[in-house]
Amino acid sequence: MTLLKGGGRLSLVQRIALPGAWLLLIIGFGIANPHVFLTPATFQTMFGSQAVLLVLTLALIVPLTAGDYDLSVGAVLTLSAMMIAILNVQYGWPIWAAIMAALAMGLLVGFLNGIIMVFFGIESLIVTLGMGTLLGGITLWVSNSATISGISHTLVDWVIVKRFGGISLAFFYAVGLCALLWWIMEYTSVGRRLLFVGRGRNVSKLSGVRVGRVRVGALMGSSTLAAVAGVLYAGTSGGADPTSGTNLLLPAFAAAFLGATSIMPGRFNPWGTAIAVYFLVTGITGLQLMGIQSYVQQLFYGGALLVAVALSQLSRRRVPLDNG
Amino acid sequence: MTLLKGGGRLSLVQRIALPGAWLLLIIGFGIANPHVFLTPATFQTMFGSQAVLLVLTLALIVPLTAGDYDLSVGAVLTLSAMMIAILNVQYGWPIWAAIMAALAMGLLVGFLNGIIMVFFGIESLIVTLGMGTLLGGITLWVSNSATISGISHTLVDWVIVKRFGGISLAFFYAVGLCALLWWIMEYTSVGRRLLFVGRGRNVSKLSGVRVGRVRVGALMGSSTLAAVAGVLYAGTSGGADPTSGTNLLLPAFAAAFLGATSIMPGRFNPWGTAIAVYFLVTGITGLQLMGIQSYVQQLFYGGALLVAVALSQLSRRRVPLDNG
Amino acid sequence: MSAVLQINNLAKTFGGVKALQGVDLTVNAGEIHGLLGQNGSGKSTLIKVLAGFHEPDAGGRLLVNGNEVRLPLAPGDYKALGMRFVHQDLGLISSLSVLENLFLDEISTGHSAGIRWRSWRRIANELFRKYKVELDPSAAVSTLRPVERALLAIVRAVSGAPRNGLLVLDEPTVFLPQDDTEMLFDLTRNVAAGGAGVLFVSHDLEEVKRLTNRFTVFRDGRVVGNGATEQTSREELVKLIVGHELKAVSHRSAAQIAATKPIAVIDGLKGGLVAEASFAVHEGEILGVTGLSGSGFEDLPYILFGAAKAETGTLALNGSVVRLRGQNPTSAFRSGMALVPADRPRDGAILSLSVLDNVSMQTMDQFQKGPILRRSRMREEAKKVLSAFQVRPNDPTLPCSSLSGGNQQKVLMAKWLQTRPSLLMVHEPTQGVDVGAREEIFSVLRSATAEGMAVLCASSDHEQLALICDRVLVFRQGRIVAELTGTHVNKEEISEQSYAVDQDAQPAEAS
Amino acid sequence: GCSEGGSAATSGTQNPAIDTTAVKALIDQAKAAPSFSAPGPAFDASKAKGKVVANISLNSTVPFNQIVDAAMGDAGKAVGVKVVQFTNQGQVSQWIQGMDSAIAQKVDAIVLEGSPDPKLLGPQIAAAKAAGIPVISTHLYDESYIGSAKKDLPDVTAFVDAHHYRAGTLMADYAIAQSGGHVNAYFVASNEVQPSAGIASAFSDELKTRCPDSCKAKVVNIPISNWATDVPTQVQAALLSDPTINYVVPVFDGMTPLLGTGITQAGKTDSVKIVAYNGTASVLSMIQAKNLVAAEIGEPLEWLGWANMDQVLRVLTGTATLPSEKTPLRLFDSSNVNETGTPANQKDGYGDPAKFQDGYKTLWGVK
Ligand SMILES: Nc1ncnc2c1ncn2[C@@H]1O[C@H](COP(=O)(O)OP(=O)(O)OP(=O)(O)O)[C@@H](O)[C@H]1O
Ligand SMILES: Nc1ncnc2c1ncn2[C@@H]1O[C@H](COP(=O)(O)OP(=O)(O)OP(=O)(O)O)[C@@H](O)[C@H]1O
Ligand SMILES: [Mg+2]
Ligand SMILES: [Mg+2]
Repeated sequence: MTLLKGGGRLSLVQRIALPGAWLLLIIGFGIANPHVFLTPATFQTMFGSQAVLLVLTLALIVPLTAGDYDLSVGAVLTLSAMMIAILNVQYGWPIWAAIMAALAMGLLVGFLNGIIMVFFGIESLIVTLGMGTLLGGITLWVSNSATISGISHTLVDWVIVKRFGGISLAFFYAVGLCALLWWIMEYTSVGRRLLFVGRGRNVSKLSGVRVGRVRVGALMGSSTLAAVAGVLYAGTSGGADPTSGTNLLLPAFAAAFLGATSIMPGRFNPWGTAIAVYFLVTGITGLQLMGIQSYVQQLFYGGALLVAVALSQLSRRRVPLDNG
Repeated sequence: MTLLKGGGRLSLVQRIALPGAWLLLIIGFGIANPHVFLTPATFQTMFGSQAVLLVLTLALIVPLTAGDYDLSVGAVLTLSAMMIAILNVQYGWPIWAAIMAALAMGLLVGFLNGIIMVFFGIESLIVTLGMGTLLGGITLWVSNSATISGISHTLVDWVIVKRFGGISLAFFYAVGLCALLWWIMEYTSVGRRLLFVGRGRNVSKLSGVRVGRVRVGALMGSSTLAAVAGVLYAGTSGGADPTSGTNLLLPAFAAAFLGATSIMPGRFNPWGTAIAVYFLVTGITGLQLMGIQSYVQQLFYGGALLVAVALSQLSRRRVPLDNG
Repeated sequence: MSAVLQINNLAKTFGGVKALQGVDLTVNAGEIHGLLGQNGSGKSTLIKVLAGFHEPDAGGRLLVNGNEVRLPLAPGDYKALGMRFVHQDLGLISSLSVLENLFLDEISTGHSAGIRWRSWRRIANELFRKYKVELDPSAAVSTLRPVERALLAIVRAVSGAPRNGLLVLDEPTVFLPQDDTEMLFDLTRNVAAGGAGVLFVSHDLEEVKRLTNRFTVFRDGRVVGNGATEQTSREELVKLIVGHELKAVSHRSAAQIAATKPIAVIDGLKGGLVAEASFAVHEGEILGVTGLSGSGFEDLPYILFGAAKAETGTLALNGSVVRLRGQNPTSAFRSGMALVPADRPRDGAILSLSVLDNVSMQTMDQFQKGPILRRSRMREEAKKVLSAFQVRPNDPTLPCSSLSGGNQQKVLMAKWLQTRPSLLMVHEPTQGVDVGAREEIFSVLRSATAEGMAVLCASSDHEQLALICDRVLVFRQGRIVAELTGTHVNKEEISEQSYAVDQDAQPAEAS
Repeated sequence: GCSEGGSAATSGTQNPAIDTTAVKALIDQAKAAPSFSAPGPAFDASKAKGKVVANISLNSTVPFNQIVDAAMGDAGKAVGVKVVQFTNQGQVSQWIQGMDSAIAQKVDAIVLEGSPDPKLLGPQIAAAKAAGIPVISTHLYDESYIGSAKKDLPDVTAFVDAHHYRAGTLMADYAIAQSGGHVNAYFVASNEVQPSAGIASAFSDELKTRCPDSCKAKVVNIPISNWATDVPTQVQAALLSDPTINYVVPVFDGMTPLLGTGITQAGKTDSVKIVAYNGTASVLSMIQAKNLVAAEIGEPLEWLGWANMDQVLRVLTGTATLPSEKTPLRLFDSSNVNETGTPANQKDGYGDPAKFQDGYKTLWGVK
C-alpha cells in the first residue's frame, strides 16, 4: 500500500512540518496559559501518561508497513491488561508470570491472525476485525464485565511511579521501543523486507522473500506490541477494565497516518509516529488545561489531522502521476 | 483494491455459500428453539430492525468499490439523526425540511471528503478518519451532548410503525436502496466506472475516466447514504443521541466484507451485503432468543466473520500468484 | 494527403526531467508512421499526452484532421477526436472480465443507464470471431496469457478505430508470436487503407521496416530524424536511434559447449504447460528456450524457480539435487538461482521504492556491519552497478517509477547479476528495451557467462535468441522438439521449428 | 444473574390481588419534591478560602457531569474555593493525565466527580496521598457499599455516596404499584460500570420481597459499547420469546431510545412500559409525550454538586467527613413531570434550588 502520492527526494520542509507545528502549538498554549502550561510538570505528565497510546500506535505501523491492517490491537491491549489483572489479583500469580502470559497471548493472537490471513488468503482487515470482536467477547467473559484493581505494586512502580527527570518510566519504555523499531525498520534486513512486502508483494516473493512469513511476522509483532501496551496500561492504572482499550484504536490510526507525513514522509516510521502522538496530545492537554469544552478537543483532533496531512502534502513537490 | 485473491469464473458453491450458511443457521435455531424462533414475528422484527445497519453498509460499499474507505459514515449517521432531532424538536422545522437539511449535510460532507482527498492527494482513510472525528465534535457541540427525543410522529410512523406483511417500512426502504444501488452498479456506466477506478486507477484514467470525479462522487454517495441511515435511525428510535451511531461502523465493515464473499464473490455488491447483514443478525437474534449471554453474541459475530470468509475462500479455486 | 494528426512544439517536463521538448510530428491519413527511439526517449509520454493522461507544458499545438484542438486534452477527449490506443502496458484491468475490458472506453466515457450486457456479449463474440481470436468474454483478464491480453487490447483498439481517425500502437508486438504479429500487421494495414493514420511504436526494426511508410526518431525527448522508411536502411535507423553502430556477436559451437560442465541438470520436469522436459544448462552458455505461446517454454523459468508449481521432476544444481515439487523462490535464490520475470510492474520492480531499494534487495545483508546497515556504502555500490549497466539517469535515490521501461529493465538485470548466481533465468529480457540498451544487456550477459555463469533465456523473440544464444531448445505442446546449436541457431530455423506442423515430436537434428 | 419469580408469575390476572398500598405510599413519598436537611454537623468552611480543588469528571461531554461540575464551581465560589475543571472524554488515560497534572500543580484536593473509577487510578491516588493531596470520589459507590469501598481503597480520603440501589428499588416499586403487583420485567444492565450489578439486584430483590409469586425479572448484560447494535434486537427478541413481559428497565436511561426502538419493532408499544433512572431530560420528555416511559427517577444535579463540595470542604478544613451526604432522589411520572419544565430539562424539578443552597451555606457558616 502506497500511503501518499508521489515519491522521490523528500523536502526538508515536509520532514519537519509536523515537529514545527508541534512547536507552534506549544508556543501558542504557552502564551495563552503560561503559568499552567509552560511548567515542567505539564510536559512530564503529558509524556508519561500517553506512553500506552504511543506503544499501541507503534504496534499498528508494523503491519501497515507490510501493507496489512491490524484492527485487533485495541482488543489485544484490553485483554492483555485484563489477563494481568485476573492472573495477578484473582489467581495470585506473581506479576512477572502474569506479564509473560499476557505477552504470550499477544504472540498467539498475532500468529492466529497471520495464519488465517495467509492460509485462507483473506484480507488482514477482515481477519483482524473478526479477531478483535472475538477477543472483545472473550474479555467480557473472563472478566465477568467487571473492572479489576489491585495489580501488584511492583508493576505499578516500574511503570509509572518511578521517574527519571520527572517523567514516568513508561515514557522511556515507549521511546526505547521507538528506537528499537526504528533500528529494525531501517538497519536490518528483516525490517527492509517488511517494506518490500508492503510495496510489492509479487516482486518480493520472486526475490526470495518469504512473503507469507513476513506478513505473519508483522501481525505477530503488532499483537505483541499491543500486549506490551496492555502491560503498560495495567501498570499506569493499577487495574483493568473490559472495554476502554478499544477506544484507543482510532486515535492510534490517526497518529500512525499523521506520523507517516513526517521525518520520512510517505513511510510509516517510529519517530514520526512519536511526534504525531505528542503533537495530538499536546493540543488536547493544552485545551484541557484551559478548561475548554470537551467537544473543542475533538474538533482539534479531527481538524489537526486533516490540516497537518493536507499541509504536508502541499509542501511536497506535486508529482503528476498518481500511483494506482 | 482487489479484495480477495483469484478471479475468473465464479463457482456456484461460493456464490451461495453465505445464503446456505444463513439457511443452516435458521434450521439450527429452528430445531433448538422452534416455538419462539420459527415464528413470523421473529422474522418480521429481524428484517425490520436492521434497516439502519443495512443502509450504512450500503453506504460503505460505494467507496469500497472505487478503492476508497469512508470511516466517517458512522459520524454522518449520528449527525444526520441529531440534526433532524434538533431542527424538528427544538426549532420546530417541519420534518421533511429537517430531513432535507440532513441529506444536504451528508452530500456536503461527502463533497468535502472527496475534495480534500483528491486535491491534496491524501488517502481516503485518513481524510475520513479526520472528518469523522471532526463531525463527532460538531455533533457534541450542537446537541450539547444531550440525547434529544420527541421527533415528529410522522417520521416514526413512516419508518417503523407502518408495516407491510408485518415488516416495518424501514426494511423496504433499505431493500429499495439495495435494488437501486445494484442497478446503478451493474447497469449504468457511472456504476461501472466506480469499479474500474477501484480496480485500476491508471488504466481508468487512460481510458478516459475522470478518476478524481468518480472518487469524489463515491464519497458523496456514501455520505448521502449514511445520512439516509441517520434518517432511518431517527425514525426507528424517535430521537437521537450524540454517540451511539459511531458504534455501527465496525459491524458495517464486517458486513461489507462478508457480503463481498457472496453473490458476486470478490466484489462488494448490494445483495451480498444484505445477505451478510441478515446472516449476522439471524445469528445474534437466535442467540438472544435463547437467552444466551451477550458476550457469546460477540463471540458469534467475530467467529462467524472469520469462518464465513475463510470457508468462502476455501471453496474458491486457489490461484498461485498473489496479486500485489 | 491530409494530416490526421499534427503536433507542433510539444513539451512535457516531469519535475526536472524534460521528457519531451519541441516535438513536431505529423501523421497523414492512410499512413503507418513508425515512432522510434531509445528507452526513455519520450515515445510513451507523447502517447499519454494524446490520451489525456499527462498534461503537456504550455506552448504546444495539436491539430486533428486540420482542426486546432486545445491542449491539455482531458481524459476521454481522445474518443471524440477519433483516436484509439494500445498502450505499452496494454491498458487492461486485470481483475475484471474480458467483456468489461473490451467495453472499457464505452463505459468510461458513456452515459448509459441500462447497460445491455447480453447484447454486448453478443457483439464481443462477433468481434472475436471476426478477428479470429479465441477469448471467453466472462474470463478474468488475470487468467489470460500475455498473448491473449495483447490480442484483447488490439481488438479493442482496432475495432473501435474510425475512418480518418488515429490508431496508436505502443509496442504492441512484444507479447505476440509470429503469426499473431502477422495478423496484427494485416489489421493495421486494413485500418490504414480505410483512411486512418497509424502511429506504431516498436524497437524491432525488422517490424518497422516491414510495416511502416514513414518514421520519426526521438532521442532524449527531441526529434532527431524522420523520413520515408523505404528510403532508409536498417543501419541508418540504428544510427539515428542509438547515435552509433552496433557490433556483431559470435556463438559458441556445440563442441565448445560439450566441453564445459553442466551447472544445472533438469530431469523429468512436469508442471504447468510443461508435459516433460529433461535437459542441462552448461557453464558459461546462454541457453534459449522458445516455442509458440502455450507450448510451455514460458512456464519453465517460473517452475524451476519455485514461483509456479511443479508436479514432478528434479533439478541438480552444482551437484546438489532438489525435488522441484518442494521448490520455492527463497530456496531457489539461496541455492544460486536468479529470475528476471517478464511482467515488470507486477513481478519485477517495486515502482514506488527507490532504485537503490530495488537493486539492493538481495545484497542488503552484505552491507550489514554489526547492528548497522551501511547505507552510504550501499548507495555508492549501487551507483557503480547502475553505471555499469548504463542506467539513465544514474541516481539510485530516484523512485523506480520515474525511469522509463527499458531503464527499469536494466535495473532489474543489475539487481540479479550482482548476486552472482550460477544459473540466471530471464524471461523476455529485452522486452521494451531499445536496440542500444538491448546490446548493452547482451554484452552484460556475455561477460557474466564468461565468468562461468549459466543463463537460461525464455523468449519468443527469435531474432533475439539467434543473436545471443549458444543453444536453443524449442518446445511444442509441452515437450522439447528440437535442439539447435552452432550455425543452426538462426532466426529462420528457430521459427521453422516453432511453427512446424509436424506433430510427432522428433528429437532434434543437431543433438 | 437472573432471578425467577414464583410458580404462577405468568398467569397474571388469575392471581389473587396483591396488596399494593404500602408500595403506593412509598411511591407517593418519592414523587414529592425533596427538602433540604443538614447531612451533618455545621462547620466553618471559610477556613478553606483561597484553596484550589481540581475536578476530574467521568466524561465532560455528558450533560450530567457538565451540570454537576458547574454547580461545584458555584458552591466553591460561595466560600472562595477555586474549582479547576479537567475536561475529558471519559478515557482512562485522560483521567490519569488529569490526576498527574493536578498533583504537579499542587492543588489542595482532587475530586473524581461522577465516578471515574478509582480502581483504575490506584497509582495516581497513591501518589496524591504521598503528596499530601486528599482525593474525594463522588457518586460512584452506593450508600450501602461505602464501607467496603473504604476498605478496598484506603488511599481515597473520602467518598460522597450515591443512592443507586435505592433507585433500583424504587423502579421495582413503581412497576409493582402500577401493575397491581404483576410485574414481568426485562432488565438491561451494563456491568462494566460499577453500580450496575447492584442496581439490578436491588430491583430483583424488591420484586422478590414484595410480590414473590407474581413478579419476576430477567437481567441481561450489554456493554455500553454494544448498545447501539445489541439493545434493540435484544429487547425485541426478549419480547418475542416472552410476550408477557410488561416492563423493560434500563440500568442507565441513556439506553431508553434504543429500548424504544426494540419495543416499537416488536409491536408491543401498548403492553410494555419503561421505568428508568438518571433523570435525563430527553427521557423526562418521553413521559411528557406519553411515549413508552412510565416513570423516571432523577437526582437534583446541582444539589449533587453542592453535596460534593460539602464533603470536599470538610476535608479541606480538617472536619470529620460524613458517611452519607443524604442527597435525594425524586420519582417523576405523568403526574409531576411538568415540574421539570416544558420541555423538560435536567436541572429543574427538585424544588427551589435556593433552599438547598442556603441550607449548605448556613451549614458552612457563610450566610
Ligand atoms: N510519471 C513520470 N514521472 C516522472 N518521470 C517520468 C514519468 N513517466 C515517464 N517519465 C520519464 O520521461 C522519460 C520518457 O519516458 P517514456 O516512458 O515516454 O519513454 P519511452 O520512449 O516510452 O521508453 P520505452 O521504450 O522504454 O518505453 C523518461 O526519462 C522517464 O523516466
Ligand atoms: N461484467 C460482466 N462481465 C462478464 N459477463 C457479464 C458481466 N455482466 C453480465 N455478464 C454476463 O452477461 C450475460 C447477460 O447478462 P444479463 O442477464 O445482465 O443481461 P440482460 O441485461 O438481461 O441482457 P439484455 O440487455 O440483452 O436484456 C450473462 O451471461 C452474464 O453472466
Ligand atoms: Mg514506452
Ligand atoms: Mg520491443
